[in-house]
Amino acid sequence: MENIIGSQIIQSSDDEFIINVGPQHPSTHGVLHLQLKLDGEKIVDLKPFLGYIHRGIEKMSESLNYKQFIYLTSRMDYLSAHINNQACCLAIEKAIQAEVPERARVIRTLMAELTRLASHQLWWGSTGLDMGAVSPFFYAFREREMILEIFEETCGSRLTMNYCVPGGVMNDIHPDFVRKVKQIIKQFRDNLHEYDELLTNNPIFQSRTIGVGYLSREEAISLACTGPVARASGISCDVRKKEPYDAYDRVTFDEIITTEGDCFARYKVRLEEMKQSMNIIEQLIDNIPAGEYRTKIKGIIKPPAGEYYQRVETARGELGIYLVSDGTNKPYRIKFRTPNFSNLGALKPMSLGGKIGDLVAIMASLDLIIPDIDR
Amino acid sequence: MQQQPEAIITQIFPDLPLGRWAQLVAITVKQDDLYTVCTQLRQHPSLDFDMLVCLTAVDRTTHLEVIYHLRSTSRNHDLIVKTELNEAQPELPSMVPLWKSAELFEMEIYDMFGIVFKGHPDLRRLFMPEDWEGYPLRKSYNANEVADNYLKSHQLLINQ
Amino acid sequence: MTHWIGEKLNALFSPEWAAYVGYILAGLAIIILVVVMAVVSIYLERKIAAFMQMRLGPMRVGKWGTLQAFADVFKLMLKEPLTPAQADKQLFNIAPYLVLTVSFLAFAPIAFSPSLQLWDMNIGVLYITSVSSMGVIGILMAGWASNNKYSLLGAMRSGAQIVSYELSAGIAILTIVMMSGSLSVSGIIKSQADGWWIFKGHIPALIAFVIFAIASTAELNRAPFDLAEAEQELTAGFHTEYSGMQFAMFFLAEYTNMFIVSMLGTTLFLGGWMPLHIGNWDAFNQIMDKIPPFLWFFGKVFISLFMIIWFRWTFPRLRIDQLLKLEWKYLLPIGMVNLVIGSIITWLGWIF
Amino acid sequence: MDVVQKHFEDFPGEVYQDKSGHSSIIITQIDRFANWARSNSLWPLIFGTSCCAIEMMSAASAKYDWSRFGFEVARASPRQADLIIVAGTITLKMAPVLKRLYDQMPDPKYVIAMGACNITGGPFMTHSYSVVNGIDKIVPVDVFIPGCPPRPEALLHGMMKLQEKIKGMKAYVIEKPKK
Repeated sequence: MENIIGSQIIQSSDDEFIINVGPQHPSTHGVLHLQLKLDGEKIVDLKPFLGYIHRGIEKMSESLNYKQFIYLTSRMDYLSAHINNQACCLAIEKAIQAEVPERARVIRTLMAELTRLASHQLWWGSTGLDMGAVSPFFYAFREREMILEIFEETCGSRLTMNYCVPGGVMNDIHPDFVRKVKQIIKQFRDNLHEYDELLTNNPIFQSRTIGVGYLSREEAISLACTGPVARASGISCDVRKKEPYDAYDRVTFDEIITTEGDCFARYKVRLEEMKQSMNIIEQLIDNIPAGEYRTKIKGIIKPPAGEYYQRVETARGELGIYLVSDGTNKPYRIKFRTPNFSNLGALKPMSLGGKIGDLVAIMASLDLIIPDIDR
Repeated sequence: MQQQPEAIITQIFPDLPLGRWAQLVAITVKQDDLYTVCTQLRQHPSLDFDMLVCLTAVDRTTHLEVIYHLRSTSRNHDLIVKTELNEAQPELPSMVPLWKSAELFEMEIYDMFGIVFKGHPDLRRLFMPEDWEGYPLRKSYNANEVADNYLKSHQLLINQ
Repeated sequence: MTHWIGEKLNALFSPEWAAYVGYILAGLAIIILVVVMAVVSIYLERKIAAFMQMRLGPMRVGKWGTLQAFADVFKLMLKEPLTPAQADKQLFNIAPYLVLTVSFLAFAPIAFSPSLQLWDMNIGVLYITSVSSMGVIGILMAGWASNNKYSLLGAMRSGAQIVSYELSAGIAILTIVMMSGSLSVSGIIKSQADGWWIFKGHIPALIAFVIFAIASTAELNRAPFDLAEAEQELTAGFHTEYSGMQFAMFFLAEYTNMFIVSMLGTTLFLGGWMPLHIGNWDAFNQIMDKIPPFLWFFGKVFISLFMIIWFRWTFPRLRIDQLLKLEWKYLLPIGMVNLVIGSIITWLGWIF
Repeated sequence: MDVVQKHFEDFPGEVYQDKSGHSSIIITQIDRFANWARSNSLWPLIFGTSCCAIEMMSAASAKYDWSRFGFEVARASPRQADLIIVAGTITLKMAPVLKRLYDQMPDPKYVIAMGACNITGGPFMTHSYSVVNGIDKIVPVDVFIPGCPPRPEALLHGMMKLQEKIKGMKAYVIEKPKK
């Protein structure tokens, strides 16, 4: 039992100090294990050790049929569970050329934007928690619980909703779904000023995040960062704009791009994205087209042999699905290109030279979900 | 919308077979001149593929197929570079000098398929424990009741 | 009340025996007072934190969750005391007791009410500051002895923090001692008979009060300066390896230090047990005198306690270099300038 | 003296009993007091690996608020925690870490297996090569909470069941050290 945790010790000269920001650590929000080589408080070297939550979803999908493996993806990035399922359903619909009714497209987009809102709220709460301010965590959960109530009413479960089905959505929306969503959006817009008062305008928070963890545009591109992390460094990579899927071509919203590229820029980008998501929801909520919510896909899905690629914008970046099928009812090979996996690569260049306090601030601004990295 | 870089590719690489991989333009490159093609794709002004979006491998039982998905943020087009490797001794040059994101991708492919990337700064098993034998994503790998004898062999069971 | 006990003792024992028994009784009274106040403040902190975060806090244990603190303390007593294998056994076990005894010592000169003061020494304030600065040794000992990298980092951080904030706290205390002219606690309180120092000393006293508030919260390792046991960065800082009763000692010491700091602040700035007198409104002053002095004292203490708890649940945490920069580049110079202004004002006699 | 026995009828789980099964008035009163203190201040260890950790956070948030029962102080170091809520899948690489954390915790310690992944491996039970099918193979579990992820109310119900179990236990168990 001696080499249990990442026993490969980096060769350290005498005055360097190696500590494990271990698998069980409050600030990693999951089981990310970083081995830091410290010189006093300054970080000299950082080595990630992954795999503590690697469940082999890609190998499992090869022995499950097309209707079953979709719901494993909501256990990958559980904060944008619906968006992952939506991506899989889109890929399968592209493979078998199924026609999805308009009503299903709009409902899926609405649910995707609500998931993004809930995920950004939880990120905002845990950023405050990592910086030591405990109270914002509870204010973030106040709105998030309302959104989860809506999910529970329509899809039956709060977090891993399994609401998407190839060909549309599992069942129609709850009768007072529209009323509740409007009520939440109005209430959240009133409370949004609290978010600014609690953290954004807080001088200690600003001094901890402005200028900390700078990621230049070229470095972000070469590290293949996507999502708010990349948009804070000036790359325009929003899949909803580049390749609009479902009902995104019908709504107008702007992609928030800033060029500072430090922790505070990533914070501001996500706050603005919350406002944009609310715009999208408001544009769609009033004109949900009537009609079927799902086209019946009978029997076993057997897409023709070949390769299919679908990419989608989750709350943390671009999720790409590479589906290789050999004509049977089980996928031959599935590859999930997850946003957190490449965003994790950006952690090292940003935190070298910084202090442990900065490492915590950078990890909070990267908003990593570890099961999304390990799959 | 994404433009398709077919015209420029055929003009720069006339001899490479051009194909389609999931509606994306794909070129198939042999194993040994992969690195030269990639550096050209990276540095050529009119191509400028500056982002390696994803690195995938598919075990086609007869051979291993490795797929590089490249994207140019300035030109806004995508390209797939495909290579075939025989299963005996899968070797590939590491793309870390061209794209930094290759580091994590290649560690994962090494861990899952056993493809060794020469010149990689820190090639180790990323997801599986250090002392794990076998490469899980190979078709020949049998995934059942592997977990129980791992626990038994590492004295982790409660009654041991 | 103390005189009544004095006669009973003299009647029972010979004079010097009576003195010994008197001291033991006084010591016991202080310990009971501290334990009761610690339990009350644990309950207070959890309830205040809960109401600040829109939730209820402990409700199920006593009538309104009142017995929650007792349950915590007794559970900690019944835990298995662990000592890590390669830890430095002696240092590891002494550290919590050192931190606790140091914080108990500082209770001697504090005047709860005109008659209730343990030992009215004439260098009261100097005694308190010097005793409370020994707490650092206990923390460093705990950090070093538990042979754990996180606790060593936490101890180094808290050592740097407490030592540097002693300075500006001492300077803030100095300005008031200079204005009141005497070091003894009862002397300072008497000098505030016609008005509390925070009003009488106008600008320099106010600046000194702000510096004292910041510096003392930093000295307690609490609120925006709680880098020593920063949960998010180094699991639980210097008391990572402590469990059961030893961890309860650190917990108790932290709350006792909170009391000492708030009592010191009340004695120096808010006039100890002096009632609030406003100029010549005699009727108002008479009513104020009706409230017994120790109620005045504990009222002020609990107000400053509420302030310290309020800091903790609203501010994010500073980084170690910002923390030290704040002390050495801002608090110290302002404190020095304030000292000079205070001395000129007292020399010219412009105090109310 | 069935003060202790009467309490167990409604509790389904097995409860530790000393051989003779009866205890005198004083011992049972001390037991009751010790168990009252232990059950009302269970400090959970921060140990969330995947989706169940989010539902644990919701249980800690203002709406479900487990601080009403006294679980509020979530400690980061195993030395000060006396309850470990295993929230999320435990894989092979994580199993030794969980076992070491469990050993580092001082007695009396309790384990709650939250979520289907910890009871039987949940959605990853078959076809997965790196998931421990049920953590009761590694650490002794007190309360199992099914669900994927279980609702915050289910977690609170599980914790209340654990409190009942603690109230039924014998406070001072002198175990002969295992050879």
